[in-house]
Amino acid sequence: MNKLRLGFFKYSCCMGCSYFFAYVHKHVPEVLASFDFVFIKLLSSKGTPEGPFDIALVEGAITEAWQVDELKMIREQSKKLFAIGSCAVIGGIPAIKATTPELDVEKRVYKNLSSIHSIKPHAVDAYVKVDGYIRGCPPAERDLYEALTSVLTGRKPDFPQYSICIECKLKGNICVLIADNMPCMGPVTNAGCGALCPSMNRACYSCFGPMKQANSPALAKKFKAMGISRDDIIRKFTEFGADTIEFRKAVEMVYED
Amino acid sequence: MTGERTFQKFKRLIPKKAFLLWLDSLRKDYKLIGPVKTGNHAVFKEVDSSEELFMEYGTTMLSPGKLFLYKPNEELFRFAMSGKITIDEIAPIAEKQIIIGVHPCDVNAILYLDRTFLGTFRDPHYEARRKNTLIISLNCTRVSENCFCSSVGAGPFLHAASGYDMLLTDFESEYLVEIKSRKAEELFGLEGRSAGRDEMRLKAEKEKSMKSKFKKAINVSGLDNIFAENMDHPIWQQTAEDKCLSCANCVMVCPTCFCYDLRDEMSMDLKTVTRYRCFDACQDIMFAEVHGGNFRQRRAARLRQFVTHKLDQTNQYGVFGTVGCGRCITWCPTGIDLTEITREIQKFKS
Amino acid sequence: MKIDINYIARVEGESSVKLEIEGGKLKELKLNIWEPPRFFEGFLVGRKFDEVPDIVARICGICPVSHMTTAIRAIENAFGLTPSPEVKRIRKILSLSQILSSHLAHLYVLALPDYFRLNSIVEMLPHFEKEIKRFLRLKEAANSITALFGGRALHPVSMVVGGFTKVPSKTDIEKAVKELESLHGDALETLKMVSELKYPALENHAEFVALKGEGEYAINEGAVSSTKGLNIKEHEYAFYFIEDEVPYSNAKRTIIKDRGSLMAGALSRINLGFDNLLPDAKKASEDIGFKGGSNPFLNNLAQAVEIVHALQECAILLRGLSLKDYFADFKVREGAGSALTEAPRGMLYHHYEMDRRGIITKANIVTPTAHNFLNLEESLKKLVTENIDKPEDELILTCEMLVRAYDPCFSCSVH
Amino acid sequence: MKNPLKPIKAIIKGIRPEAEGVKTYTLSTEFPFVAEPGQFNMIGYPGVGEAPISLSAIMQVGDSTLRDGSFKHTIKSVGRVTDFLKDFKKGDELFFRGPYGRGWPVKKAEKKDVLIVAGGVGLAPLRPVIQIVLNQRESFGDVSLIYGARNEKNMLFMNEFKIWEKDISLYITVDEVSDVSKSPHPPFTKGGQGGITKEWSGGINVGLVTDLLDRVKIQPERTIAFVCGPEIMMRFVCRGLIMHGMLQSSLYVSLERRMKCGIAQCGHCQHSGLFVCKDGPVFSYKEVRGLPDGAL
Ligand SMILES: Cc1cc2nc3c(=O)[nH]c(=O)nc-3n(C[C@H](O)[C@H](O)[C@H](O)COP(=O)(O)OP(=O)(O)OC[C@H]3O[C@@H](n4cnc5c(N)ncnc54)[C@H](O)[C@@H]3O)c2cc1C
Ligand code: SF4
Ligand code: SF4
Ligand code: SF4
Repeated sequence: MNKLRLGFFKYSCCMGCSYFFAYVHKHVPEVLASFDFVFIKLLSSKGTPEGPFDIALVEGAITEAWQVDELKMIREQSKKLFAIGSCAVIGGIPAIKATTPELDVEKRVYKNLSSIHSIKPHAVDAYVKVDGYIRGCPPAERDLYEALTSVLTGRKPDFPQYSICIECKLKGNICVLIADNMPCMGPVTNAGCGALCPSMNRACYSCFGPMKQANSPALAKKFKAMGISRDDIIRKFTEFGADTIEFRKAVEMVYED
Repeated sequence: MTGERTFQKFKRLIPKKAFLLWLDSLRKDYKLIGPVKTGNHAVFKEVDSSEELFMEYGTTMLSPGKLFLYKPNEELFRFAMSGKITIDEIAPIAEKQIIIGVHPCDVNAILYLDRTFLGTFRDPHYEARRKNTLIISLNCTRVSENCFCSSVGAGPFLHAASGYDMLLTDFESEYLVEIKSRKAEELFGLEGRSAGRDEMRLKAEKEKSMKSKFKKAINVSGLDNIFAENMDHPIWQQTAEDKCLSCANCVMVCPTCFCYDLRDEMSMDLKTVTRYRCFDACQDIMFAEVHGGNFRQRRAARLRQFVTHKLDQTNQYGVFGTVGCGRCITWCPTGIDLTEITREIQKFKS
Repeated sequence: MKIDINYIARVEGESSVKLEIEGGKLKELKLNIWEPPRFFEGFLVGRKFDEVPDIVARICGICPVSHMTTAIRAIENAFGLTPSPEVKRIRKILSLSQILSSHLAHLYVLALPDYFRLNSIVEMLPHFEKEIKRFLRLKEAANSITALFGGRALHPVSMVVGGFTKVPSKTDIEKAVKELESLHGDALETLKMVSELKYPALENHAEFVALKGEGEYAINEGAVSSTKGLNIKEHEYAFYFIEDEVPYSNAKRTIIKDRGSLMAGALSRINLGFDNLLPDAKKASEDIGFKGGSNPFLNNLAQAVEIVHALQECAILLRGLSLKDYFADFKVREGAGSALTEAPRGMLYHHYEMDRRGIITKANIVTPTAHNFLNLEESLKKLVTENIDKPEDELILTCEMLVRAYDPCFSCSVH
Repeated sequence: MKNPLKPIKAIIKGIRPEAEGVKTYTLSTEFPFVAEPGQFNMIGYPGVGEAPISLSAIMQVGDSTLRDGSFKHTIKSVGRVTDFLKDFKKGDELFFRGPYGRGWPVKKAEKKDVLIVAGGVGLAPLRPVIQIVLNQRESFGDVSLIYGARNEKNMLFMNEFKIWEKDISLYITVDEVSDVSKSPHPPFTKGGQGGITKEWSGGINVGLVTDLLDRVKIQPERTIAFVCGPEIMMRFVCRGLIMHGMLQSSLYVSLERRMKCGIAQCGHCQHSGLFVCKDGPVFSYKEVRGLPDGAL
């Protein structure tokens, strides 16, 4: 079989997805046998970002204008483009910046802003069509393999779209929201991590971002009833989901309240 | 379950200690599963000795039936993909097991699961485990906050004629042990005292006093066609938008919810595909999606499916889908309560 | 002649080196860290203390544990909370496991290919199967230690202000210890392999700075010490270290007040803490004739020695765990706190000011690569000057090798 | 004990492009495959999953349209499984299990007039009914087919219309007129009703299926109707037929729901307590009319 051409692109992020990808854990030989790493900066010098690519993986939020241009070029060059990791999928942590006046945020960091050219942080699909989302921070291992094998076999990838709660119950964890009164984001968060936080005795902080059509205002109401302050509720929905419609609904509701 | 010769359904009083010792003596042939205390909760799990059991538990989050008979996750087939594809059918593993302390609602829930998995098409995995499992039920001694089993005839004392092996009733220092299957009759060697009319009267009194303790109830006789006639009652939309998170906790903890998904997972070398089965939930937005539409796109429709499947839709199996364990109420993050929804609709009618 | 090294691969994050040679002399050299800023210090303001560890973890995908530990310790300092010895032990285990992962990745994947004139580990695979298998074994073990306590190897979830939300079972720890002990030979082989590489010669007169502990190889706490006699407490850091903006770079750079550039990282730690290494690591190091040095390329060697040490110390600490007192309650109060730890790439500083509800009012983070920035630039200048006659290709490669030897993390440095 | 979910291997004997995005696959397996009209198989491939697909031609008990025991599926590519199938070639392996479900009550229709109404891919599950009618023409009264598709590019089995019309009356309609020259089924000539005529005599109308109901002479008391298509179309057809005096109980519809198992376990296809896979997919209109979460 001809190897498929793979490109891995990093924008504004911690590069954890590349790092994670570089060790596709137990599958290094298989991945190398099936893919040509045409471009992946963390692993290889002398790569070319020009393509064409059979599969492009994009990590990081888009926070500078040149990234948009390059991203569009990559999209044109790629048969399949997957957003990998919460920054690329939902804007992730970098999107917190946009919850307050951005210039203030920038001024807190740099005295001289003349060489800083940041634009409002967004997920990758704000600019280009995305063929699939490998969610999570770090991304779910299973979803990464699903993306890779789907491209290899020419089928549509299948990613979970339900709540963390389902995974949590499948694991048999006693619910931390109900039993321990912890403000768990699991009910509105997309599955994929295997309900890691509740399994470690803590509330989910939604590092996988909102699930499709999450009813975040209803959860915000529940948090309020639990005695959680308005600001704390807003923070819950803006840690990873600041750039998502689903979580903005909760924030708006709390503001209007 | 299968054609059994008639056996003797005897009733005896056995000191609790002796009973538990007998249980331990079975451990060489059986896995012993029962309620165990963890923190403020009880969970059903395998124990090494009857001493770990916590028989006074109120209710567990997950039911024994959906942990040890119908498994949350089960590998069914493995496909070898190189060259001509071959299918390897995973043989049912059915270690012999005893589940002790199963409350009446959960026994009824198992009987409900039987209708799905031992119907026209029998699931070999479920069937094998069911055959190899001894179910020892325990009549309830405590009514938890959200229990309403007495309203739907599923508790607090068990009245099902068959489908389980033994029934215990707490008689302070003793158990009233009732033998309900041939398997149990053969295994049970303890003599104890034979229980007579007095004991049965005492049992009936206990049941009566238990029944008076329920805080939650539902009027099933008033249900009739009420759901079908009130499909668009505002309560659905209102509850769905205000409260329902579509998180599916209700479905996951429900001991009678049987829905599943079949999933394929391909190994990275593309040489093997594993097909497995795992619980699915009608609250998941993808659950009823087809090309060109989604039959339950609206959250209200999904919520209504759950509630009506439990309280209406009895045409399916001829019994209620709920056993009144109250789990979906307890573990719903926003406390959505199907008995309240029902009351609301009944109010509307009258 | 102008040389633009725009594509510095096999490092974490984005940077480029621009240099100009005129008349056989280096006229100008700039290290431009153009990694896009994400403004962590800006948007942390207004967030609550309990979110901080989870947020700052995302500064770096390679050393999240360091950022979390440092932030947690800074906040605990502000609250006046002293963690139990058990908490300290677990934190050190996590830090060591992350140092292991990071060093292994750096040595095998990022640095090694250069020494064989190859572009990537993918190209190495056919010739170095044994080495790569060894790498994967070690890496898997290191990751699984982090995951054992943290829930997952990257961005662990159990680390919170006050300690840990959950600890693993005795049996799982037992298994992990056995696994680590079985890998001692692999660690020694790694050191041997790294010691046989040919490093370019380069003198570096920087001040080597690292935390120094009493009788232990300092990772999460210690006095800030240097090869030029610095010896201060962690809360005094801000008086001695100055961070400044550079017009051509998104990363800031740090110097020691009135003294200039510094070097942090594995080589600094070895230079300052060699005597605190575990006997086996010390002996292995002495056997290859390495006790530290000033050539930045030796950072590779220092990392290999730390691998031997960290693997063993992890096992020792694991054995000593009681699995009790892994969380302490605390009172939120207004105040400021800072902390320093040794991240894989060197000294990491976090500083927070909070109001009475624990809302961050000011945040400052100085990463190892910011500490090394100026020194790296200076070393590059020296390297180019000393190798000015080399063919351009060779010169570029040597420069890249030097950048990689520092194991910089540009994502961290900008954050 | 054999697991009822275990797939059976089949070989693709032939593939015929049917319409835009629709192909008919002729499959055969080790044993002669027998089913009832209206039943379906779960068609799948390891790693991709399974999807319920009706049989569009079968060997039936007592009668054989396909004497060798092979069977056909006419599949439109719309999702994971169906998209994957579109690149298959003759000779490839594929998996199925079945047949499942309750099909069309063809026996009940004997000696009666039969009205078949189909929309889009909905003609596929009705094709076996047409086959029976053609094979045992004398057993039935008047038989009419009303068939509508978005445009003629989406129309199935056009090559067979000429044969069908010898025995049954055809009423064909499209929602819109599309570019004739790009049609997969030349030759078309311009003219005739709705601007198009074709090889068979009736012509293609432009409009909805329901518009054609008036054109068929329906004798309500001796007619049985089989309807398959999008649910909303079936709703209007059934209501229209009731207006023509037909009884709810002589109208039959075939429902589509998501299915994972096909054997009344996975729950996906539940429709107010009915399992569409087991109690259906063919229901009498009376059984499913007005149920929640449906369009009927
Ligand atoms: C009894 C019966 C008989 C049938 N007979 C036929 C027949 O003869 N011929 C025929 O062509 N069809 C038939 N169908 C319809 C067919 O079963 C469906 O089209 C089929 O299930 C599609 O399966 P799939 O895996 O290809 O699509 P799926 O991948 O399941 O997709 C179905 C729909 O859901 C959407 N979807 C799925 N997954 C996602 C996701 N992750 N995110 C967003 N959207 C998603 C898709 O876009 C698509 O619209 C029949 C159905 C039934 C119930
Ligand atoms: S439980 Fe929530 S925060 Fe924790 S790992 Fe999963 S998605 Fe992320
Ligand atoms: S548990 Fe409650 S909130 Fe969640 S889906 Fe069920 S009813 Fe809705
Ligand atoms: S349809 Fe919903 S309520 Fe009914 S069994 Fe399935 S998941 Fe449970």
